[in-house]
Order: sequence, then C-alpha cells, then structure tokens
Amino acid sequence: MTKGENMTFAKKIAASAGAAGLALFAALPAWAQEAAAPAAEAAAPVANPGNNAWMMTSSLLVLLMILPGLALFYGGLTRTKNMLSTMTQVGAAACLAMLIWVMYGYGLAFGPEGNAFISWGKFFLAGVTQDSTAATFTDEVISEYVFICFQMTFAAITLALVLGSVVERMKFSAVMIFGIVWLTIVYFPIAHMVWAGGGFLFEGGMFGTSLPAALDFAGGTVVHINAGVSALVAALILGKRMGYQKEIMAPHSLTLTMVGTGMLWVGWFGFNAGSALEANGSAGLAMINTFVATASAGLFWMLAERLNGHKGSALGFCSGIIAGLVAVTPAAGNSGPFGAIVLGAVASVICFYAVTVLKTRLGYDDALDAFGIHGIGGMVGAIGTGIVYAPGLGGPGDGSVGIGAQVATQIVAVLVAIVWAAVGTMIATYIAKAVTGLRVSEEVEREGLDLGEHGERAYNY
Amino acid sequence: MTKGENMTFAKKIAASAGAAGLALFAALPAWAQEAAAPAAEAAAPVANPGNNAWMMTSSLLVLLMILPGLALFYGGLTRTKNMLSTMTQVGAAACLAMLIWVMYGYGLAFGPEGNAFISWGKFFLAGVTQDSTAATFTDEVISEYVFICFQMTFAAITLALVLGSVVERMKFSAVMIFGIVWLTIVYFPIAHMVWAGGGFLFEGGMFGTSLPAALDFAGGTVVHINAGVSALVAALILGKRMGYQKEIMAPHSLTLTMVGTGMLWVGWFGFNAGSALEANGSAGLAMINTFVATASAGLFWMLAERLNGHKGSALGFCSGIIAGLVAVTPAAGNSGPFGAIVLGAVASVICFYAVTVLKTRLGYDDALDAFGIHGIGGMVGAIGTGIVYAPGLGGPGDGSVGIGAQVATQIVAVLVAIVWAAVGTMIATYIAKAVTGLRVSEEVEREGLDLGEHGERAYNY
Amino acid sequence: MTKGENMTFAKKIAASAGAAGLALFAALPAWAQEAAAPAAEAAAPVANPGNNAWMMTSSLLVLLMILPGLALFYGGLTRTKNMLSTMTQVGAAACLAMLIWVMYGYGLAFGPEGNAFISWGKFFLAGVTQDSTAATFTDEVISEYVFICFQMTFAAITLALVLGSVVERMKFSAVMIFGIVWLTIVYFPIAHMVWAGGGFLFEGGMFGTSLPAALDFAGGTVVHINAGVSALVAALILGKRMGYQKEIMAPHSLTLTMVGTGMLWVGWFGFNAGSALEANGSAGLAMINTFVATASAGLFWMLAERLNGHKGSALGFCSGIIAGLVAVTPAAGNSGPFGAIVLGAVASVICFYAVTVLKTRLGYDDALDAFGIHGIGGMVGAIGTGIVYAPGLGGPGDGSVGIGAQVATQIVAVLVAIVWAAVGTMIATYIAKAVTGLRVSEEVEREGLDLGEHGERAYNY
Amino acid sequence: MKLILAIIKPFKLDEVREALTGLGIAGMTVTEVKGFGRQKGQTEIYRGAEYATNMVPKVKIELVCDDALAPRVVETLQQSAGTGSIGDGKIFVLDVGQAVRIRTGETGEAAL
Amino acid sequence: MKLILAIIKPFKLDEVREALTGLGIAGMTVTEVKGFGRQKGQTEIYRGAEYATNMVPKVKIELVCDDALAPRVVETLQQSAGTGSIGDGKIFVLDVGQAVRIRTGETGEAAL
Amino acid sequence: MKLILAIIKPFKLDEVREALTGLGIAGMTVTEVKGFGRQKGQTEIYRGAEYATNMVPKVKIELVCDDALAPRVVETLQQSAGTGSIGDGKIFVLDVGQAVRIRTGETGEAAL
Ligand SMILES: Nc1ncnc2c1ncn2[C@@H]1O[C@H](COP(=O)(O)OP(=O)(O)O)[C@@H](O)[C@H]1O
Ligand SMILES: Nc1ncnc2c1ncn2[C@@H]1O[C@H](COP(=O)(O)OP(=O)(O)O)[C@@H](O)[C@H]1O
Ligand SMILES: Nc1ncnc2c1ncn2[C@@H]1O[C@H](COP(=O)(O)OP(=O)(O)O)[C@@H](O)[C@H]1O
Repeated sequence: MTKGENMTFAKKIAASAGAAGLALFAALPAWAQEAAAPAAEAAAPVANPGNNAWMMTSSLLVLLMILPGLALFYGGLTRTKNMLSTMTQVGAAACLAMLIWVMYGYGLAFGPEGNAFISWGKFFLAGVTQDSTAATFTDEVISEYVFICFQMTFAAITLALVLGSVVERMKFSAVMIFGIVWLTIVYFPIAHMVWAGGGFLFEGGMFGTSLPAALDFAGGTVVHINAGVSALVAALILGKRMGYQKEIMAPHSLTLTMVGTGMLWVGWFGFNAGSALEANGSAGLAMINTFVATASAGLFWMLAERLNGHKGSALGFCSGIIAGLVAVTPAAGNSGPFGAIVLGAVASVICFYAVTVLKTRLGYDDALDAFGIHGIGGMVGAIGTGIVYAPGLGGPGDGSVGIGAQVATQIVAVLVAIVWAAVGTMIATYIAKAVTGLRVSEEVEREGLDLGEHGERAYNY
Repeated sequence: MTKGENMTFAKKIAASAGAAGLALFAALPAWAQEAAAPAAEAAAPVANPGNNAWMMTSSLLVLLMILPGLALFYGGLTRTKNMLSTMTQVGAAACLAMLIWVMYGYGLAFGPEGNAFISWGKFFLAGVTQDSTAATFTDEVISEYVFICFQMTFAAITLALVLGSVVERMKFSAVMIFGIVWLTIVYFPIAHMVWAGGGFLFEGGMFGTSLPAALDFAGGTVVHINAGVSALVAALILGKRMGYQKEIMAPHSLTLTMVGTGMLWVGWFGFNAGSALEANGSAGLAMINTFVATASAGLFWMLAERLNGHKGSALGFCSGIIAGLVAVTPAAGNSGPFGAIVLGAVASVICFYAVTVLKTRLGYDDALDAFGIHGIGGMVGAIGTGIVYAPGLGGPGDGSVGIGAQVATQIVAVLVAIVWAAVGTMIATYIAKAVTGLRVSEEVEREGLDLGEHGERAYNY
Repeated sequence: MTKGENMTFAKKIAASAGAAGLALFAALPAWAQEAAAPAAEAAAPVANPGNNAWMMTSSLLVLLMILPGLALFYGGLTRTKNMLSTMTQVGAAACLAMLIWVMYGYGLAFGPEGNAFISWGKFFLAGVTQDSTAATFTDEVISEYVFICFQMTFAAITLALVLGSVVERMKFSAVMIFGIVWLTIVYFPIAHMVWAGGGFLFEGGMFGTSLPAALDFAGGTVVHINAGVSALVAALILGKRMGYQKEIMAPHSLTLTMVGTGMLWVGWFGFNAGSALEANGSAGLAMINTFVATASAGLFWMLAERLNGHKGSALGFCSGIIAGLVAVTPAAGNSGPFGAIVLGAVASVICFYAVTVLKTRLGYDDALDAFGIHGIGGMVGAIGTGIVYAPGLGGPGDGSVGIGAQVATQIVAVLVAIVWAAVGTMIATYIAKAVTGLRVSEEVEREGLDLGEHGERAYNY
Repeated sequence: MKLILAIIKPFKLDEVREALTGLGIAGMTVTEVKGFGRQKGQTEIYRGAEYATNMVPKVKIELVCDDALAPRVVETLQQSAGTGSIGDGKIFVLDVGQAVRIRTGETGEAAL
Repeated sequence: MKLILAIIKPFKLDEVREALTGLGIAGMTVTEVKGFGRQKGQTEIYRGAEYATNMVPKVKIELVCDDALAPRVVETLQQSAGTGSIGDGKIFVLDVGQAVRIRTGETGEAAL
Repeated sequence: MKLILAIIKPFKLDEVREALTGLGIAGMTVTEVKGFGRQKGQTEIYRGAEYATNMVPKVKIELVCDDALAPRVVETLQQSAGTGSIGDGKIFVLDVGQAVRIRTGETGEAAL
C-alpha cells in the first residue's frame, strides 16, 4: 500500500466502486476485508493463482483454528466430564454457521444491495460460478468462491468463540437455536457494518461526525469484541456453573490446551495475513506482526504473573498467546513490528488483570474467559490500533489523520459493537431459552454433559 | 471450465494429447486428476508458482491427513492397549507406499506407455528432473515432482484407510506384506484405469456401451470405494476380534478421534481442492463444496441419531464429517454447493444405517468402519455425483449427458472398482497370511498389540 | 537450476552481487538460504504472489513444527510431572527467539554490512517496509518481511531443539538466559557464516584451502548439528536427572510423541521445500526427497531394531522419521530421490546405534536424544550430501567438483560448527548458571517441574 | 483401632472430608474405584454398539481411628455422604491390630 | 460378615462378576491395581532403555457378605477367576465388624 | 496371617519393594491413592483460581504374610519408606482369616 492518499476520500469512493475503480483500493490501509464482493459482477478478470492459493490456504488455516484448534483449547480447559460436549458444541456450531452462511449469511453481509446495516441478494449464492471473482484491495481479484469460503470461516469461528463462556452447562439444542438467531441478528449485520462497502462503520463520519473510518485489519471488532461481549451477556443470562468458586474446576488437560494454543497461533495467520486478500507485502507485514505481538504477549503474561507473586504458568503462557493474537488482529497490517510488540504486551497484561482480578471481583462465570480475553483483548487491540498506526510510531499510516481522531473513531466502533452485540445476544439467548430451556438439568450438569447430552465418555482408558 | 464441449470426444483426444493439445483440457469437467503425465515430455513450459505452491500445500495437507490425522482418528477409536499399534500401522504403511510409489508405482499408474489397465515406464522416476513438468487441465503445468508427490500421498492414504477394519488383531508384518501386494495389484491398476489417459474408466464407452466417462473429481472410486471394499474383504478373511460383541470395546479416546476428525477435514481440502491441479476457480468450487457437504453431513448424522431415539453423539458428529467428506470427494468440482449439501446429508444418513444397523445384522467385524463409511459413503458419493452434476440441479455440467446415462456410468465404475478391489484384496490377504500368519496370537491380542508387537505402552501416566 | 556453471566462481560473485547480478543465482545449487538480503535495497521489484504465498505457508509450517509439533514430540517423551514444563520451555524459548530476531538477530545474521563471522545493520528492522523485497536464487524476489519471518522461525526452532537434552531439570529462568546468550553468540554467527553472502562457510576456500563451498540446502549445519552439539554440551554441564538409569523414565505418552512426529514431518516441508525460497522445481525436488528419505528412515529404524533382536517399536518409527528428516535437510535440493532414500536409511541406522548403544556406554543424560538424533543425524546428512550430490549417483550436481573434495568441504563445515557450538554453549550455560543457578532443587525435580516451576498439573482427570 | 472403609459418591467427597475434619480426624486415604450394585450406570452408545455399564464411579475412603471415635465417624460419614438416592454407598468397619507412623515410628493411637 | 478381597486378572472381571451375581451377590467394589508376584511383566524398551516391569496390571475386588455365604463366594471366585496359569491372583478373607448402608442407615447384613 | 496395609510416598516404592524382597516377600499389591493428612499439597493456580489441594498422591501397599513375619515386614517397611519428613505415611496391620491362591486352590500360608 502506497502512502499519501486521502484515506477518507478513497473510502467514500471505494464504497460504490466497481472493478473500474479498483486501483484506488491500493491506497486503502484500513478495514482490510471490505467491499470485495460488489466488484465481482464486472467483466471477467482472472485470479492470480498465487493469491488464490494463499486465500485458500488462509481459509483452511481458519478451519484449523476451529476444529482441532479451538475445540482443543476450550476442551482442555473444561473438566473431563464435559470434554466431548465442549468439542462437539464448537464443531457443530461451526457447521451450522457454514450452512447458514451459504444460504443467506453471505447475502446479508456482502450482498449486492443494502444499506448501512444490512445487505441482501445473492441468497443461496445465486449467480456465483467458478468463474466469478471478488476484488481485493489492489486491481487483483480472487475467485469469489474462495472469498466466500474465507469469510465463511470467520462467521464459523466467531460463533464458536462465544461458546467459551457457556460450556459445561448449556444444552446442545440451545447452542443450535442460539447460533441461528445470533448469526442472523448479530454477526451478519456487524460484519456488514464493518467490512462491506456502504457499511456504517466502514464509511467513517459515524453519527454525523467527521471521524475517519475505523481501522480493523482482520476482525478485532467483528470477531473478538463481538464474541467476547456476546459471551459475557450469554453467561450472565445462563448463570454460574454449579459449585463455581467452591469446587475444584481445574483444566482437565492443559496439555491439550497448549496443543490448541499452538494450532490457534498457526491458524491465526490465515485470519490476519489472509485478510490482506493477496499474498503481497501487506500480508507479509500482517504476518510478522502476528508473530511478534504474540511472542511478546505470551512472555508478558508470564511476567505479569511473576510480578504478582505467582509462578509463571503454562496456562498463563497460552492465555498470553491468545491475548496477543486477539490484540494484533485489528492491527495486523496497520502497525509496525515494534508497535505490535508493545500492543501485544499491553493487551496481555490488561487481560491478565481482567481474568484474574476483575472476573473474581465481579463474580460472573465466564467459564473459559471468552470475554476476559477476546472481549477485553479485542478492545485494547482496537483502540491501540489507532495509536500504533501512526507513522511516527513506526506504523504504516500516512499521518493524514491525527492519533486523537483515529483513537476516537476506534472507540466509537468499539462502543457500537458492544451495544449491538449485547442487545442481540440477549434476544438470541432468550429465544434459545424459550425453545429449549437453555440449561441442562442439575443431574446432567453434575454427571457431565458428555454422558448426559451425548451418551459417551471422552476417555475409556 | 467452459461449457458446451463434447466431453467424450475431448477425453479421447486428451488421452493421446501432448502439450500442444492441452488447451482442450480446459473443457474437461470430469475425472480431475487425469492424464497429466503424458504431456510432461513436451518442450519446457514453466510451472506458475501459484499453482505449484497450491499443489505443494495440497500434498502436505494429504500428509497431514495421514500421520497425525488418520492415525489419531483411528487410534482414538481403538482400545488403549492397541493405540500405538494402530498409529504405527498407519504410519508405516504410508511410508511403505511412498517408497513403492517412487520405485514403480508411479510407472504402473502414470507411466508413459500402457494399456487400459496398467502402464509402464519411468520406473525409479527415470528421466524426471526438477525441470520436468506435468500438465493440468488447462494449458498450465506444474512441476512433475510436485505431481508425483501429490499422487504419492493418495496411494499412501488409501492403503492406510484399508487398515481401519483389521486393527487390533492383524500382525505388523502382515500389514507390510499385504501393503506391497495390495498396492501393486489393486491400487496402481485402479488409479490407472480411472485417472490415466487411456485408462479403462477414464475413457467412457466401457464394455462396448456408449456410456460417457465417469465423473470422479478427487478419488471417490480410487480411494474410498476401493479402500472400503478392500477393508471389508480383509476383515472377513481375518475374522472378528476376540470378544467382539461380548466385551466392551469403547473408543479409548474420543477426544483424539475428534482431533483426528478436524485434521482430516482440514487435510481433505488438499485432496479435493488440490485435485483441480491449479489454484483456480475449479479449486474454489471444490473447496466450498467440501466445506458445506461436510458441515451438512456432520449435523445430519446427529439428526439421524435423534430420529432413532438416541442422543446426538460426538462420535456421530465425527462419523458424519467423514461420511460427508467421502461423499463429496467425487463431487467436489462436479456439483454446486447445494447439491453438495444434499449429497452430504444423504450419504451421512445412509452411512449411519450401514454402521449402526447393517453391520450389526451381518455381524462382520469392520473394527473402525472403514467399509461402513468409506465404502458405502464412497458409493453414495459416486452415484450421487451423476445426479448433482446436472446443471438443472445447480451443478457445473453442461447438460449434454442426461442424468440417467451419467448415473449408469457411475454405477458401472462403482461395480468395476468393487470387483477389482475384492478379488485383489483376497489375493493380497492370503499372500500375507501365507508369509506371516496374518493374525497375532490370542495372548498378544488379549494383552494388546502395543506390548505384544511393539514392546511399548502408549501411556505411562 | 541449470547445470554446468562453475560453482565456486558463481558463489564468489554472488557474495557481493546486488540485484543486478541476481540472474547468476539461478545456477547456485547449494546453500539454499543465502545472501538474499543484500539485494533488497535495489529498485523495487515485486514479489510473485505464488512465491510469497509459498514462503508464507512455509513459515507457518515451521511454526507448526515448534508449538504443537516439537512441544508434543518432546513433551510426550518426558514424564507426566514435567509435561507442561517441557512444552512451556519450548514455546517460550521460541517466543524469545522471535523477539530477539527482530531486534538484532536479523541484523547480526543478514545485516547489510559485515565480515565472515557476523554482520550488522537493519537492527530493529530499520528501513524495512511492506514494499521491501529479498532476493531468491533466481531473478525473483519475495517480500522482505516474509523472508524475515521465514528465517525467524529457523532461529526459534533451533533454540527449542537444544532444550531436548536438558528438560526435566533445567530452570525456566535458566532457559531464558541461556537462550538470549546462545542465540547471540552461537546461532546468529553460524547462520551468518553459512547462509549470508561473505560468510565464512558460504564462500568456500576455508582456511586457505581450495575447497569448494559446502552444501547445505535447508540447515543441516546451522540447525541440526548446531542444536545437537549444543544440547550435548549443555546436558554435560547440567548433569544427569536424579534417578537416571535407575528409575523408570518411560515416555508418559507415546501417543502425543507420534502426533508430534506427524506434525514435525508435515512442518518440515516448510523447512526443506521452503528453503528453495520459491515454489519452483527445486522446491519440488526438496519436497519429494523429504518424503522418501523420511519414509525410508522410519522403516529402517524399525528394521534395525528387529535385526538387533528387539521388536520394531512405535518410538523407533518416530525416531527414524526424525532422523531421516534431519539427514535430508542439507540434501533436500541437493540429491536425487534415491540418494535421499539411501541417506535416510543410513542416517537412521547410525542414529539407532548412537541412541541405543553409544549413549548408554558413554552414560551422559541427553534426556530426549537431541544430540543422538539431531547432532549425529545432522553430521551423517551433511557429509552424505557431499556424496549424493554427485550426478553419477542421481544427484543434481554438475560434476565439476569431485566427491572427495565435496566431502572434505562438508567435513570442514561440520567441524567448524561443532567447535563453535561447543564453545559458545559452554559460555552460555555458565552464564545462565551464574545468573539463575541453572538447575531446579531436588525437591522440585522429584515432584516435577510442572508443580514446582509453574504451579500446575498437566492432567486433572 | 478401627479401619473404616466407606464407598461414597465422588461429588460428596469434599463435604465428607469437611465433616470428618470437624470430628478431629486428621488423616484419611482416598481411592477412585468402580462400584457394582443396585445403582445402574449410564448407557453409552458408540456407532450402534450399546454398553450398559453396570460399573459406577465411586470413591473409597479408608480411615483408621481409635475405637472410641469409630461410631461417631460412621455416623458423620453416613450423614454427610447421604443424598437419599440409590447408590449412596456403604460403610464397613474392620479391626486394626497395629498402626505405625512411618516418619517417627510411633505406634498405636499415637500414630494416627 | 466377611470382607473378601480378591486380586484377579483384569480380563476375567466380567466372568467373575457374572458368576458372583449367580450366587446372589448384589454389590462389590472394584479397583485397578498393580500386582507384584511370581508373574513377570512384559519388558518394555524405549530407545535402548529396557524396563522389565515387575508390576502387572490386576483388578482388586472388595466384597462384603455374610459369614454363611463367604465360603461359596470364595469358591466361586476361585473357579471363575482361574485360568491355571501363573498370576491368577489371590483371595483373602477378613472379618468385618459392622456394615452400614449410607442411603438408609440400615446396618449389619441388611446393609449389603 | 496379617494384612499389612502401608501408605507411602510414591517415589519410595522401588526401595520399599527391594527391601521387602530381601525379607523373602514374594508378592504384594499396589494402588495409587490420594492421601489427606498433615502434609499439605501444592497450591495450583489456573487463571487466578487458586486450588490448595490437600490431597497428596500416595501409594498404598497391601501385603499378606504369616504372623511370624509380620513384625519384620512392618519394621522393614518403616525403615525403607521413611524420609523423616512429614507425609511419610502409615502402616496398619489387620488380621486375615483365610488366603487362597486362585491358580492352585492352595489355602493358608501356602497360598502366599
Ligand atoms: N456387598 C458389597 N461389598 C462391597 N461393596 C459394595 C457391596 N454392595 C455395594 N457395594 C458398593 O456400594 C456402592 C453402592 O451400592 P448400591 O447397591 O448401588 O446402592 P446403595 O448403597 O444405595 O444400596 C456400589 O457401587 C459398590 O461400590
Ligand atoms: N503376599 C501377597 N500379598 C498381597 N498380594 C499378593 C501377595 N502375593 C501375590 N499377591 C497378588 O497376587 C498377584 C498374583 O500373584 P503371583 O505370585 O504373580 O501369581 P499366583 O497368584 O499365580 O501365585 C500378584 O500380582 C499380586 O497382586
Ligand atoms: N487416620 C488415617 N487413616 C488412614 N490413612 C491415613 C490416616 N492418617 C494419615 N493417613 C495417610 O497417611 C498419609 C500421611 O499422613 P500425614 O499426616 O500427612 O503425615 P505423617 O504420616 O508423616 O504423619 C496421608 O496422606 C494419608 O494417606
């Protein structure tokens, strides 16, 4: 991405641009995953195989994050008796999201027609063929099916992330109902607002202000703040696990949690470097930032533990890794490597306090800290991106927007996401409650959801 | 792939085409992995790095399916005492297949000379250098070493899949002998018949009929029907495990089975989207189909369980995922996304009955359901591909072949594969029996193959 | 790579070549990862997305090797009570290496100015932007950030490999201090000597001889001999584990070790095929060699066990896989497939004796056989590369250098690496000892480092 | 001295231990066991193969105390471990001839 | 009442349990243990380090019954658990002073 | 005959077994247990949730021998299992009424 363009202007154009206007996208340093779809109808450009290859690889990396990755990360943290339940909920929720995505999700988020909050058209992928393409941020294109797959994995993992706060007590059937409603009224609109041309947050100037467009390279707002806040709200409605803060609820296998952590890290590059939509230098920048912010965050969490009189722990290391990944998500292509290192460190320490001190004080039961890490880490990342983007701090920004204005925009975007996610989740959870009862019986909760909900044991040694 | 070409004609030409005729391949919508080798001798075209990158990535994805993937999926389903045996058999069989492949397997399947059932030449990869290329379905090429690697992983995983029915009782040495013979008389000929120019099933018009060529994008016949039927025959010859249907034989770690499932899903995209041989729109179509057919199948298996009065289970979810992946393999680039969703659902429900009802009734001991899922799922997929291919059902076909004729062809291909695999497996198994005794002693079977065959325990907590 | 160029001459030129001289690199069959950085300053060439995609994928594959891969491989071999400690040390050491790499490691190894032993400049990645590129061996370029990431993962895994000999007793804090010093005085200089233009071993003619430049495609010397020898020295200084050769120290989960083995194999292609720096035929050659050498080594270790009167074991299979991967690393693009098969087999058998006979005789406690496999396997591979490179043996060499001279060069390179690594490790270990005490207390060692150092248990079933 | 051997539901362990500590009991030994009795286990199904486990996870407590305390220990155990539903478990009492504290060599009641 | 403590081969557990059920035994408690005795364990080798385990996996059955039934329980156990090969295990019989059913508070033979 | 029931530190098992073998003891049965006593467990912390485990991993040895040997077994056990630090464990001795070797049907001391 070259420097010196008027960002806000470029964006205004971009929102209505067809393939003809695509060269302008080269200057777009922000909201990386935007408005690719509208251009797809133009005369047939052909995807460069290198970019297509990278985007297919990136889609698979996000899948790797979900099924072995997140399922293991979350599953390892639960108790033995709920292991399969946790993994199955993650997997089945992802499957559900995929089916809904191709039916109407893609249309609601990236459809050819729409307003600031939602779009429509292309339902059931009408009109998409193997020759359809989607625009990137330069004058390149990628296969539209590939773009659809890539975005599909984002919807799938975001829903799965929410479940981290409600495992060990929420019914499988409730997860399914919740998933359908939540995707429809929370995820698709937010994805549209943030990533689609014409979207409310994509355009800048929110609420009649002259604020610039927000920066979110790979989904800090759409994925992490959204998932984190939704997780908190769902956990509050659902209530605490029986015996919470009384019984020992130690992770049944930190080994598996560490395996999951490694897979999440590897897969996250699909998320972050994939959000460049091409295998170019911007992807390279996103990659190096995702390496070093994460490395920094992993070590800083252990350091925070030491400074608080504890031993540096394996779970702390893993938690730091995730916190760093979350924080660098919006900043991936919007920061220099050393801005990313600082961002990772700061997010890690703040999440450490959120998870160890704040949660205990407030007493809510966010079982696997989906809010404490994705929610809080996402907010730190979103706001911090407004800072590290500045060229004076090594960021790739062109300096045309002051740090203050950018940070203000970032805060607005965070607040919009928080409110939308909270309200939508409330609705989705209560609908799930009305239909299924939401929570398993006491007996099932005590004996474990593996036996009670699925009729199996995770281990038969 | 453009529409409107006479498929059968195109194929006849393609079989003898050198690089000069390659443009014709662009029209080839079927048997994705075919006849790439013959063109390799022509004047030096250079592989597009994007396609080469994608095909290398795809080869690794298939390796990921085998060693951590299938080994975990299968291993988790066995009892603790046979865990290492299962994993080692999978791994060592794959290694064996790789060595045989470069010695004479590639020559027998894709050699420069041959007839409808087998080819020859290029033994020990004679004449292949880092500058050699193999043709794709357009006028592109990829490095021949990369094509050899990609095809090598198919041979390796197919042999490993067969072992699913015979674990927990077949000797390691018997697996090795069986593997050598089976690859030679079953796998290489079938791969040649299906994928090589001039191959019996590749050409259409089988048995003097005017049937069109069969459709098999990524190996439904060569890999899954073949492996499934071979597994059944080998299991019948070997006999049941001691205590079968009397003792508890619950999976020792469904956790690991789920991890394996996730890895198989991720890796399967190498299989399916890789079979486009390029990072193009056809690969994109194969990718989205592989996502949604699988998602649908995973959820439909759980639904089938519920409709049959059971709880939706984690193993059911995993089994559905695999059944969906199997079924979509021949259809990957030959279906629209909604055809794929239906195909996944149907295959999942049929496999559910095969595994829970049919197997119990017939009483054979296909330990890990290699036949029930790969065999049955492969047949459903192969025949279903003949249906979903039709443009009227959203498929990418050009409508020049009627659904009836296409389905008839698919059935013929399935039958040929069944008969060939069954006879060949019988021969291979009896040879292994003559040389090694085939089955471990009762004492080793009782104490477990880990200690008895390998002198180790999988876990020493 | 075309044949017939004078290698030594080509290299002398290459060392001072800017982008203008890059075409010459096309002829360079050796030291694959060299001197890419110097060319990065030239006028702006653009990375082919296919190559960039492959190199990003390769970087991730190496990360996969470290965090789930090596952590599981090593962790599975330790006792339950030290599982988290082993995994955390591997992970945290990798993070540390990443941070140091972007601060000054890249500058010390690949900086724009320097001598035969070290370079400088580009500290804190000064001057690198998303438009910077690094040269490959042809006239292509890749994004410099991608090149930095790729090389970063090498530094990270090499440090992690060293830890294999000292787990179960070395303090976490000691690992961190050791890591900082060791990377600085051992890894960066050796990487510079071997891979950077002007480097001591990169240039040939060492010690005033007329020896040709050494061959090392993907880091046999820099990574494996280096890590193996350092591991041995560190283990000797640290001393044996309490109860060594008295108590049972059976691997707590060979299952996880096998999973790690599979991931290492998959990831190693990033290492080996990635070291071509492009998705070209040379990468394809490196890929097929990495498949078959490994397959051969896995089976040959089991064979060696059988010939020595034992059962072929699962751990033997895994050990063979790793030995083969290590041995083929320098040979990956410098051998034909059958040279690679032989090299894998020979290395496997020699490592088998090193680990089962030699180690027991000498009585040192290299806990996870980092020396026995990486050190010894690396030496066999490095020297063997000098043989299999010859065109008469199927190698890609042009025959201009005799086998004898090439082998002599390889031996010199091995010896330089051994001496440098041994001396540097001694210094690093004693510094870590002075600062931290190096070794945990007897009580912590007995109870396990998981509880003692991290305050956690790996499993709470 | 008496050896009191109690088989209880696993989730009751914490409550039982606290109740016994209240009695002044300073030590006990706990083992994970599987119980076969009137209470039936869950049915598990794996791909159509149904396993009606009749083995239920239980926890066994072994506790040695002096003869005088034994009745109160049994009573406390019975109260704190009971849920009133089937499978609550059993308490058995056996005579112990001798007890030794390994660390000090103390014997008899002093060893407890 | 008697406590019958039997150490048997793990794969014999199902058979033994069925045989005892045939006698009218309604409950027992089972523990996984490791046995040290005449039977030697398998030798395991990990990278040249040989471990000749002298600990063999066994299953321990604890079963309380009234005095009259005890001899038949012992006999049934011995017959159903036996394979005739070394390592078949042992049966020990101890006196039990008291038994309580936690759920109901019943004591003595009524508690079994 | 006596049943000697010893609870010891896990890492002492090998030493104890060797010492007992020296006495001529040919068999014993070993179980992994958790001990609750004066010795406190390590504190574990997972994301701020502190668990002060008061259960410490121990090993239980069950060993039947004839009456004459019992005192020497107890003594040997006490010496070989002791480290002098808290948590070394206990030895309890109970009377055994009968012993049977399953394989042969031998009873009494011949069964040991
Ligand atoms: N005769 C017995 N001897 C030893 N243990 C027994 C006996 N009967 C029952 N148990 C143990 O007590 C547990 C509970 O017994 P059960 O018959 O299920 O319920 P309840 O105790 O409520 O009658 C069983 O799981 C078993 O572990
Ligand atoms: N003296 C003993 N005290 C307690 N358990 C014993 C004793 N002797 C043997 N055992 C248990 O009985 C099992 C079988 O004993 P072993 O000597 O191997 O064979 P056998 O019972 O056929 O003589 C041992 O593994 C151990 O668990
Ligand atoms: N009264 C008891 N009954 C049964 N087991 C006991 C009893 N007291 C202690 N133990 C066992 O002995 C172990 C050691 O006891 P502890 O009080 O910690 O130390 P010490 O034996 O040195 O006094 C405990 O962990 C527990 O397993």
